[in-house]
Amino acid sequence: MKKFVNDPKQFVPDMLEGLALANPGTLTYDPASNLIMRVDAPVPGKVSILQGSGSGHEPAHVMAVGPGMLDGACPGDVFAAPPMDYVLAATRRLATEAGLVYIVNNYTGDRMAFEMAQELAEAEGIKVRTVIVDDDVAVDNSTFTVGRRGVAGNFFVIKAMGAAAERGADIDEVVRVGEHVNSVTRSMGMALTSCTPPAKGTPIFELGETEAEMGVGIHGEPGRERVQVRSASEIVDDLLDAIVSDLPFAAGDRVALMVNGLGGTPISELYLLYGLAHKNLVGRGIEIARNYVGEYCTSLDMAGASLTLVRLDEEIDELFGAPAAVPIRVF
Amino acid sequence: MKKFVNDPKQFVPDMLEGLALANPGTLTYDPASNLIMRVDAPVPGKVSILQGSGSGHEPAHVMAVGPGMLDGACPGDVFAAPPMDYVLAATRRLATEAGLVYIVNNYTGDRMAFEMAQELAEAEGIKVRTVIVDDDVAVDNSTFTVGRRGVAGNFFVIKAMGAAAERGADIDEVVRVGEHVNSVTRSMGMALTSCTPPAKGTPIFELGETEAEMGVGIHGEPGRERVQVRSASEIVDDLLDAIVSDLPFAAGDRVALMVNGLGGTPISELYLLYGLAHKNLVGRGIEIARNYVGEYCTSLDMAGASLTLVRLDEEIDELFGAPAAVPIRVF
Amino acid sequence: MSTSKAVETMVLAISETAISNESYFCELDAVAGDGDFGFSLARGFEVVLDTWEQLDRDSNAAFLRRIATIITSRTGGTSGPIWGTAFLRAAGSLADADATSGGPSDAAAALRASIKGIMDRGKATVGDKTLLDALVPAADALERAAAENLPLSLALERTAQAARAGAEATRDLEAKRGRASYTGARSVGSLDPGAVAVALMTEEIARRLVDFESIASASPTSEEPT
Amino acid sequence: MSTSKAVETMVLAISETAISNESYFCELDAVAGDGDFGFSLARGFEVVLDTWEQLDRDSNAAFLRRIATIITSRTGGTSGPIWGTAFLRAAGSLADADATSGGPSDAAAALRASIKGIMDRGKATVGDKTLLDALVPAADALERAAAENLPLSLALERTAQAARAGAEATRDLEAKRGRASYTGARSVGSLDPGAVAVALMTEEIARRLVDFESIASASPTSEEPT
Ligand SMILES: Nc1ncnc2c1ncn2[C@@H]1O[C@H](COP(=O)(O)OP(=O)(O)O)[C@@H](O)[C@H]1O
Ligand SMILES: Nc1ncnc2c1ncn2[C@@H]1O[C@H](COP(=O)(O)OP(=O)(O)O)[C@@H](O)[C@H]1O
Ligand SMILES: [Mg+2]
Ligand SMILES: [Mg+2]
Ligand SMILES: [Mg+2]
Ligand SMILES: [Mg+2]
Repeated sequence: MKKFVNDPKQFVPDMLEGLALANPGTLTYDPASNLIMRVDAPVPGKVSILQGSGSGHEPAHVMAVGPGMLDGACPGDVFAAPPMDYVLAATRRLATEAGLVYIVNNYTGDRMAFEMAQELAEAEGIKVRTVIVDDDVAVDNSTFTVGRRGVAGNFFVIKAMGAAAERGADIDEVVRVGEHVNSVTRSMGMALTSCTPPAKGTPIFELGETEAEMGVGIHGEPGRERVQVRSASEIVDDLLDAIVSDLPFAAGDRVALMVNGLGGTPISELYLLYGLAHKNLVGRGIEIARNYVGEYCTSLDMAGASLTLVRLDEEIDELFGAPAAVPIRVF
Repeated sequence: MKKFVNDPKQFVPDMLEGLALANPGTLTYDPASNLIMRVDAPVPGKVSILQGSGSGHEPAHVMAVGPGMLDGACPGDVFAAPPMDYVLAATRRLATEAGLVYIVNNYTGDRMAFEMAQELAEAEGIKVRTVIVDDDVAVDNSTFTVGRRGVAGNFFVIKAMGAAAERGADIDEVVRVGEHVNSVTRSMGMALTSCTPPAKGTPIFELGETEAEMGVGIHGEPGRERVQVRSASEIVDDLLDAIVSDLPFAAGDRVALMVNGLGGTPISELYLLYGLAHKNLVGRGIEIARNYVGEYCTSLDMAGASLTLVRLDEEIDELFGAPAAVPIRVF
Repeated sequence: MSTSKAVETMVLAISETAISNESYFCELDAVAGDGDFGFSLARGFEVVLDTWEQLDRDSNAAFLRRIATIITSRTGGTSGPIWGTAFLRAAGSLADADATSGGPSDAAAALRASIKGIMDRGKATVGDKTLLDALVPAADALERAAAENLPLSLALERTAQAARAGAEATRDLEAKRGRASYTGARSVGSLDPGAVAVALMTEEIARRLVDFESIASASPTSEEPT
Repeated sequence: MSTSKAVETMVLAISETAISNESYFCELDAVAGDGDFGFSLARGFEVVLDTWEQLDRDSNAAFLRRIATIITSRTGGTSGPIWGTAFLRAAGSLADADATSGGPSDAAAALRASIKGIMDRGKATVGDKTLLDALVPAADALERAAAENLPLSLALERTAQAARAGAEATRDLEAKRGRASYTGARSVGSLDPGAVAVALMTEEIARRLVDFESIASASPTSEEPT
């Protein structure tokens, strides 16, 4: 295994400690429940927003904590939903009288941990609501009973809910905004390589020198099909065909387009993909009003990328444009 | 080769086109000389700043173009200094009556291209000056006649010069600032894997499953020594020993600390490294007044990282804090 | 009242099986899942072992409730809630049961309660390629053995055999729950890691309890098992 | 005045050698450098070939000046300035020379001028493990052949042999210039890619000009060379 790591079991706490040390003025870290939170949270009167998820998707979600975004994130170990206790402890710490909303990617483990915590928190009189994110078109919603996965589109749900909460929306409104954004967000990813969890030490799956996995999950779960490596244009076309036809997106739509790197793909390639996706969508008569190129939701060191489209309306566009700040910054 | 690419020979133009399409309001792209420039460049009365370098180091330097940073960047192909003609064309396009400064990383090819262009531009009456960046302590300055390499510390030279130019400093002052920052900036990197240029299609060098290259160059040039993979703590300690003893940095110094990813290392590992470096420096009595964690100067898809320290004084600290904007952004 | 040696031995067998198979379980999960099953399980059960001496031993039910709390607090992923719930429901069942009997029927009732908890929590059913595909046949076998009045050791042997058979049979199933379900038909041909864990654990329990007569026993009938 | 067939043949030999060895030259550069030498060279010389019909043919000097411009505009890295300067200085030398002679001594003078240009530009000297380590012995051999009044074909053969020997000898040198110098002693044992390119090009030139009597020749003395 080629990784920067000391004790693989301590990978997540060590990473979180570094994150906290790098952001002393803006983040607070509670090692007992892997909790990274805004230094000023809970903000009195504001609906708080908490995300859990497994680790290994950084910057999602511990690096999406900040004003106009999450109030806190309490990740589990790499690719494992947080233990229920972490969620409950974070809930107690972050809840305000306005309430607390969980943003949960649609995976069995995450849903169960957050459901259990919600039950217990509500029993303590805390007002809790949950928004489920399930933007991944790679997994057919009807065939598989667990439903679609939540992937990089999560960022947009956080952004809109964070903006709404920041400007004082009540808990129903924050939940409505989140569900609305999720309902118009679609993603699909593909992998050129597998990824290696620090504790496992070997790749999660094997891809041959000329193979790629279309529709890969963000935990290294196999995707729709294994294909031969193809040109960047063909990859972009395949991903967009699946995404556009799913909602469906149509000529005249204004969209946000995200090109998300999965961790091992350099930004140069992401911009190359952006150019191709941009031209593909313009060719369909779809207008790209906002774009996002970089790493938003990764799978450790996986080489690969996902595309996400959000259909914009005036409300969403305005929320996406609202000010926000996170630890990920250049300066 | 596992990469997002169409025609490998067109990798750089395709990437630049994507970058331009993603930033229509802020960047202009001239394909004839691989030139990415501020949409408002040349800014009348302001000293312009141009960087060349090979491609493959993104976000350096095409994604470091913007207000308070570079006015333009005209990279060559992957790992190849730009042809002299690109530099000359960019010079003509960007120069103002206040003059133009080249920031050149200290490599033979880059220096020659910029020297030739400067000669020709000066013959045309354009005021040109050059600042050489050579922050890499891995290569001993005295033993090798070509001198030290310029690596990730480049970002800080750009930042300070960009800030000075933006506030109206004249060309002598902009050059002085750049040389001053370079003189107090030291870096060293190490690789866990090689990198694969799109046109070459195979890794530049081979590293065994348990090997790492200390002091690696940003073009995949071999480094100081090949070692067995070690813990993150040992790696950080080795890099900081070399960096701190070089300037040297001393107890009581205030510094900027950069943990730079080389392209294939996830941000989680970079924050883990940050935590270790932070604690190491605090242990030496060095105060980390500013920190930078992410990808600033990469080697394509290389897994690895570099550390950079800048000794801050009031002037540098203030320039680092000045507002600036580049295409690399979250929102 | 206090814990019985038999219940402690069972928990020890489960914990040690989880820890000694950490890599194996990760490998199994990597085939169609995300490769963390062994890691998640081991993180919880290693706390069980680390705090073994300090665990609440007022009763078997209190003891199992404490195990459930440790799993819930330390184990992430799907396994945390699933296994936490299983131990919690087993505790409830034993608290209700006539603690003086402790024969196969009490064990069967506890297992059945765990299964119901897992189903409530995870919405999976038999045939979905989860640990239920080992647990349910195991509970069936244990109940049959209780009905036949078999001694505990033999009952546990039957249970382990049924769990193993159930685990092996997951190879032919298409996953309908959990991360493996995303691969659809491609999940056919691989073993479900949760079911394999159950098989290994019940086998280990059968081995270690071979000399016990009742799960309420304070000690084995003959020598200490090796 | 116009270009000579001989000079066009030489440029063609150099260009085609650069292009057909693109991967090989990259591999050589990857050993101690950054693996782009073949790519950089090929990108310039492919423009030479693509625009071959339209090139300025007023004189050998004008022709070579045009080649220099193409290299400077299309080739990046160290090679752009180095090879661009080399063609530019050769052009200058031929412009000065008595264009009617065109014997080995004119060729030697042009090569010497190129070498001086490369040294001015890159500050390297013989023994630094660069293409100079093939070029300088080649120029020496060519000058000796000119002094001995050898025919062009034989002179070029000697030149190629000297270049090859020089290139092979770079294996024992430690790089003092260029990216390979960063590796210090570790660069010993590998061939310098620039020197190998010079060897292959001079060999190809010798092969193709075997029937020419002068570099000013409009056509080979006998048949068209194959
Ligand atoms: N809905 C469910 N109900 C019961 N068990 C489940 C369910 N989903 C998955 N499992 C079991 O959990 C195991 C995987 O556990 P784990 O790796 O912790 O989950 P994940 O990584 O998917 O969150 C599977 O092998 C299966 O036996
Ligand atoms: N200072 C120099 N002077 C002359 N030739 C040089 C010099 N440095 C390097 N070279 C030659 O250039 C070759 C490498 O070219 P190239 O790969 O384009 O350079 P780089 O990638 O280092 O910019 C070397 O093999 C060597 O022959
Ligand atoms: Mg998991
Ligand atoms: Mg190069
Ligand atoms: Mg799993
Ligand atoms: Mg090179």
